[in-house]
Amino acid sequence: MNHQFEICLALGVVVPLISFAILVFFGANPPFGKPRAAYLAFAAIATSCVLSSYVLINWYGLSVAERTELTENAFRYHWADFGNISIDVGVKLDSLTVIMYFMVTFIASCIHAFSIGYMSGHSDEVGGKCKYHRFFAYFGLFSFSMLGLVISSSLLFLFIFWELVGLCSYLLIGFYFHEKYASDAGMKAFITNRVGDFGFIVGLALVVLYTGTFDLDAAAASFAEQYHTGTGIFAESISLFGWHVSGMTLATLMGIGLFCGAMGKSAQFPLHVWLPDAMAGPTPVSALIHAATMVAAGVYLVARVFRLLTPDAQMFIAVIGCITLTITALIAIVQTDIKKILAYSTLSQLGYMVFGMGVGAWTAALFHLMTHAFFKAMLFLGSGQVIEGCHHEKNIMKMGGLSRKMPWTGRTFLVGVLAIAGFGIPWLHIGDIKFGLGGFFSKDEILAVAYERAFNMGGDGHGESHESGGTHGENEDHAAPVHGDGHAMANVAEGVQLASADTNASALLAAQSAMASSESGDAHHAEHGRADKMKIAGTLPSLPKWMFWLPIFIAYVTPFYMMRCYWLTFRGTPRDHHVHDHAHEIPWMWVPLVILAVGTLVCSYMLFRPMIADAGGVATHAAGIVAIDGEAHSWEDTSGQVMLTVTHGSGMDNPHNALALIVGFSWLIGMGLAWLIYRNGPALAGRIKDSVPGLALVHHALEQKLYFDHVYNYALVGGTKAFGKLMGAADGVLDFVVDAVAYLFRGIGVFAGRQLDMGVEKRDIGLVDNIANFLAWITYMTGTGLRRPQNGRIRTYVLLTAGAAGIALLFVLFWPHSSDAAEVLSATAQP
Amino acid sequence: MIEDAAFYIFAGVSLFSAIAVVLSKNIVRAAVGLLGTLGGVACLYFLADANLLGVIQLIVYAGGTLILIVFGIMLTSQSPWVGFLPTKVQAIAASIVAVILTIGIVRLVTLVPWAQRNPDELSQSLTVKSIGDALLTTYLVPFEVASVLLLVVMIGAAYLARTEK
Amino acid sequence: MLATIGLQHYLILSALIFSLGVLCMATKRNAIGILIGVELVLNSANINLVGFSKYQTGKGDGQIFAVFVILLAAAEAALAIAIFMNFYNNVRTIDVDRGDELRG
Amino acid sequence: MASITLPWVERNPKTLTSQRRTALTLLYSLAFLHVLLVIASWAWLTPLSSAAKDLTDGRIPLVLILCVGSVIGMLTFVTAALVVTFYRLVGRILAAPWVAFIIFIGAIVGIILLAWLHAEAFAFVKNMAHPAYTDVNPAPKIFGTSIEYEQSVRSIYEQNLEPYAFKIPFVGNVTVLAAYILWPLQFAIVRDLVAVGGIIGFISIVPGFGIWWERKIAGRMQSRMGPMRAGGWHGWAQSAADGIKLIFKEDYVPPSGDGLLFRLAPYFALVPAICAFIALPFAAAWVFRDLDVALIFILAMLGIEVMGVILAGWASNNKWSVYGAMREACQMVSYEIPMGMALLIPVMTAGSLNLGAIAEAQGGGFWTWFIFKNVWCFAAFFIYYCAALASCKRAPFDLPESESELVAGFLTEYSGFRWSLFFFGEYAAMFVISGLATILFLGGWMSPFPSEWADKLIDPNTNHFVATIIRGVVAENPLWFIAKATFMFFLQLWIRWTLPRIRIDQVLYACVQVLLPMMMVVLLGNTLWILAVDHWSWMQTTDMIINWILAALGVAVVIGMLAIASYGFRHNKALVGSMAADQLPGK
Repeated sequence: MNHQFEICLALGVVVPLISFAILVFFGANPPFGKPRAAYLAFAAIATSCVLSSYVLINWYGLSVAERTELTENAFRYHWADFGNISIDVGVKLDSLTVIMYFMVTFIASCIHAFSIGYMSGHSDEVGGKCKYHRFFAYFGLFSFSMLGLVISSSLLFLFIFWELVGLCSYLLIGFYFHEKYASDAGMKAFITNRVGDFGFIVGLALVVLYTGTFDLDAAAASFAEQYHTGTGIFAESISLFGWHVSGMTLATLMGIGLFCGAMGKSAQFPLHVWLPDAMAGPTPVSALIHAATMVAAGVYLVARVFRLLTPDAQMFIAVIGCITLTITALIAIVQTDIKKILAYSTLSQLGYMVFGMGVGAWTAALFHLMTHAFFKAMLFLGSGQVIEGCHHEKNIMKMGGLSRKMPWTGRTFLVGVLAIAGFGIPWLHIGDIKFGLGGFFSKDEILAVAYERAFNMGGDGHGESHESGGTHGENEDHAAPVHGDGHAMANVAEGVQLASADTNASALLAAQSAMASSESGDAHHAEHGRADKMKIAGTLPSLPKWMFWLPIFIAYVTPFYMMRCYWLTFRGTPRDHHVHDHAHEIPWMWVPLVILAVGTLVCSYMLFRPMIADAGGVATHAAGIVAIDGEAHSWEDTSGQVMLTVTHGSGMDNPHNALALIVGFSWLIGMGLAWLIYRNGPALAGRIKDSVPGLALVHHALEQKLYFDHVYNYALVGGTKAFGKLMGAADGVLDFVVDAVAYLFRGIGVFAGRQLDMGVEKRDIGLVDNIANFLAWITYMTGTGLRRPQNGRIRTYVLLTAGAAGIALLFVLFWPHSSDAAEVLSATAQP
Repeated sequence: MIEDAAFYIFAGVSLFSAIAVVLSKNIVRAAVGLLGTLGGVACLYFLADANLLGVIQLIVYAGGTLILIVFGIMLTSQSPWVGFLPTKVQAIAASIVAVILTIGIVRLVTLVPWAQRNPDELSQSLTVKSIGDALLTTYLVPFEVASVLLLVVMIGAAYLARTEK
Repeated sequence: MLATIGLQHYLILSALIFSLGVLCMATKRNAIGILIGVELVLNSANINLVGFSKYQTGKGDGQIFAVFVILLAAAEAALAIAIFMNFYNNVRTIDVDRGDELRG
Repeated sequence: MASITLPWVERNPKTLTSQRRTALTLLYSLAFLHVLLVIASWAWLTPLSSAAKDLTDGRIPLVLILCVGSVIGMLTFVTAALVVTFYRLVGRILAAPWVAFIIFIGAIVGIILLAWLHAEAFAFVKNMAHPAYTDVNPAPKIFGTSIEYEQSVRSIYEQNLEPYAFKIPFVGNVTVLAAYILWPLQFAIVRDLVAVGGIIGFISIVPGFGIWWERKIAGRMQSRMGPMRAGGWHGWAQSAADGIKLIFKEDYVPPSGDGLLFRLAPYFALVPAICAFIALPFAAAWVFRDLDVALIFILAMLGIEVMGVILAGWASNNKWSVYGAMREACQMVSYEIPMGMALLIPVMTAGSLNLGAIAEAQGGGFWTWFIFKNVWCFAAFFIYYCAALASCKRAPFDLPESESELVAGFLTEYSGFRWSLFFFGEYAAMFVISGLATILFLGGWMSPFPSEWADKLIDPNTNHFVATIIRGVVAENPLWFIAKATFMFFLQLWIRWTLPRIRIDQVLYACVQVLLPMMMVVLLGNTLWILAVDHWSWMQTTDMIINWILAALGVAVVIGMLAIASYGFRHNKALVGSMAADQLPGK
């Protein structure tokens, strides 16, 4: 087997590691030193990028069948056995890997190039630590771990790289570790991620426990088998202290556990608090790690383990995504720090992706991941340019009118804003080329799926396809030509193992053939009617309505706050002349921006679209154009019915016309509103806030980030402290009672003794006094005796423990029935 | 026969040293007693065909840990021969507990008819190779975990023992 | 009674050393003395492991576990000594009875 | 040179003469008694000894004691009587100026004889050992291997071994006598005791010789003569004289110290060093116990040795002693790590933990020695040697006893016999680390020539003795091991008098920040190198080329050293600061 792709990908992973190793040990001194260290790092990642381009081009030069074959025979090396579990080192080679890999290397290359300029202003020496080379060394390590994460075929290695990525994030957030806020932010990110990783480990442990393998494909196959036989993890119900969670199996918990990891890394709702603080790192770090690649790793993870998610787990994911995208977008409206705005918008977009994963829009979510990576990296680099140009001024209230000073930055930023706002015109197209930018397609596709799930579930077409399952053999013959497609998909996201395990396979295949025959679809224009055939509706729980309307609402909010950010920064009149006068565009730093802008445009125009669709396995290349949103997810409910999620035709029918009507012009409305309000600076907004009753309150709440940090601080930190205090107090009370009893009786005794002594002849003292004293002594000794065992001395505790154990042992052994104990023991004593 | 005698000799050395550990008032002497116990037990390991374990006991325990302990004693002692003695009550209580424990465990051990291997097989000793193989196959996870633990301990100990700034 | 050496001999020796270790832990006021007692106890456990390994399983597992015990004991001693250093730096003595600030 | 004077002879000739006369009478009468015993027993036992075919025959010990024992006793007494009679002559002989020449010639002859004896005995033991050599669990052992001793001796007895079958007139069959003499060795405990005796004897020789040698080297390096008086030739008896002096010195125990530990400490320093010899092979099967963990065992023993030093320092209750002890503790604990890691390199290269296997993997000529194997092994050798120097507290790492700062470190309060025990331990440990270096890196007991040459040189018709000697010289011999180890020992002395002592912080820096990282790189490098050589054929070529380059380097260094030495030897009068002897009056 020719493993040229695997070798290229693995080489691309190793090269940044080598650059890291060189830089971290020798980077500070000649021959590397200040500029050359960066060149080395850039050369390394550029090498990876070239390799990945080679793989990308050649991969898509192959036919689907060839790709399938390559995926199945991808490189695996048997590394070790842990008991019964064998660990393979291998490369997961499929379309998703190839595209994701290319995306990471491409964006990382641009950001490396940008960083050369960005970091050149940084002094070499801060506190005796040379920082310049350290930055690029960490970048190398990050690239290594991120790429390793992407190509890992085994969950174990995925987890290892996952943690390495987290480590890099920590190191880079805390890059200015001499500043307290930066090191605090790094710590916060790290700890928050640990919370998520705890869930990840639980999920991982469940996977290994019940499937006995770390390998993604093998685990999915085993999982499908367990599902069909209703054994293993599906036979385990969740119970907590005897309380059973009805209707949920352990499989759901496993899915949620795995998703917890993604929650940490992709900063989803309860754990989202670290990402805005992570902006303490240098801006290229924010661009690379906290916008484009690392935070997307969570979504990538969900995509990878999609086959292990039950409908309940998916619903959980969708809810979390929905909450995240809503609250963070709202918070973004009121932020004044340019990087914070972008951070919250990132959170919101990540929420969209996770939401998409949750509702089953597998392809759309990944498509959104790709487009978002490009424009968000570009936006961050633009903000970095602004910050650097304005001498580390981050407050957009002090900016304005910068587009004259830094024209390229302004232009590319605008492209980014348009892309994230979902700029595009529904229904307008020239031939197959539609008019719109990245977010327009990707976000709307997620919404389209949500729409299907919210309104159109119910299964017309379900019966038909299920019946077709009856004529199994016939259908299989018929479906044979497209089987390859299905297979490619199976290896990436969904289980053919699962589908082909029973007659439902034919249903799936029917769906695929239907899709395969569908040509030229697009998000908002297509022939009607086809979609009906594609709808292999199932009985997935339909989505609550609010989970459709909230993202729609946020689709209006997003353009608003992005426009606000753009206008206050680049347009209008300068509000702080000091900042404005000194602002300048650093030469050549805009080149990566332009490259990324071009990338945004290109990927908006569907370059990645077919590729991801292919990763989903439901695209065809016969016509050269692909437009079907084929979520590659099939699931089956407990009754064994097909629960293939909606595989709708992306707005080819009426509902999607409606959707286009609902959100198609959200960018225009949102941005227009923002323009109206912020046209002349923030003053009008302030007035509106003051004049509308209640708005100030909301504003304040949003400014305080909806009090998440406060709540965490109060509940977790304070709670722990309070618990400690409570324990201390309880201890004090006990001690007090014991002491008080002792002293009370002693006092009584002494007092009594004295009273009796008074005026009594000496000979009485012996008797009376002694009695009294004896009483007092007894009580005193009782008190101190009670006190003594808890004297905090380790030796006493040792003594008590050992003594108790010994006495227990004697009791067991010398009791009349000790022979029974001996029998039991001798039974266990056999080898 | 000689092996039996050797067992009693080594066991006696270990026990005698252990008693010396308990009875000595001077902590350095206790450490020397521990050295005796470790050496005696290592010899027992050799006797029980556990050569590698015996050597590890000597190199890690006697050669490393014990020296660390003596080092710790030297760094933390204020005047040379001050021993902190327990009160008589404590000593008596501890002795009683120890006697109880001893009686209990010895009784337990003698009560159980321990299954033993065929005496012919007893002389088959394990080579270092087989233990090494087992460590890298069956016990790979504990092995790796142990290495991680050692790393953590190394960092932790260095952090704890560093001089305060 | 004690004709040929068997498993019981190892176990009894182990029991004796264990008790002595506990006694050492309970009577030494010097923190390092307590550590020495712990080492004795761990050694007694190792004797058991080796005894069982030789007389029952015949495989290397007992020895391997004993290796891990030794390793952990070394790690524990290193940490303990580091803690005692800190203790000494704070309290200026190594007498554990003096470290009773948290006493109830 | 002044002749040796024995003061107690000169002081009071009269009494001494009478004493001598008494002694002579006693000795001669004893010798005469033994002569009678010999004659009587020989007459009685000759028929009996030829009858005793069975080695378990109870009469054999009788023969041994009566016949062999009385001959030995007679010779001893006669020799003693002759010495007493001609004591002046003996003294003169010892002190004569030409004694150096005789000793020199004698040493050469002696070494050759010794080589022959060793080779003979070595071959003998190894042949016997052969069938059991690979046995997993051998029975009672001599020199570490299972030997069917009775059978071997019986085979000698039954004259199955042709070369041993020759007779001496009036004495009888030599092999029978040999069998009688070797009779006690059939008992395992006797063999062990003999081996232990041999080890202890060797350990007593090492410091005796080493201290004298060290002082001579020190003298030469400082352009003086070193000890010249005790004994005759170049003060050869200096160590013995020192030993006698030390035994008679006051045994001082500091009253404020911990007396018990003070008395105990020297043994903690000495006994582990002796124990290390248990597992140190002098040649294949020439080891007391052939442990599979010998390497780690020796390392462990070297580690425990520190305990003695620490206790000595602590028990002395002396500031300088405690400083010395603490230095030793941290130095030893640190240097054990790079040392142990360096020892892994040859283990990895040979693929075996067995010292014998490691040494025999280097039998193809000096270029197959592991020091020349590849760059990593080359580096590992030097790292090992540095770390070993430090763990042996030899200069330049002799911080624990640095006399210029700490009086004498942990030795400050010691005197007399206890003091000398520390030196016994130290010199024994020095030999152990030299031996370990020899086995692991310098081919052990293999000669610098490929061992196949021996087979080519010996054709089947070669005389047995000649063949044995050839094999001993060309292939393998314990003497090769001793020679190499002695050279490494010499290097330590050389380094001590060449390099200045470094500071304690430099010592620790050198370990933790230099040797340890270097060693880690070497370890990784060697691993990858071995892997690469296994997998790629072009790496094998590279490996070979590097091997040859390193071997050539080694040869060049040795030749260079010899050239410099010979230059110095020839021109020593022209060199700056020539020998003090040349400046003596009368020259």
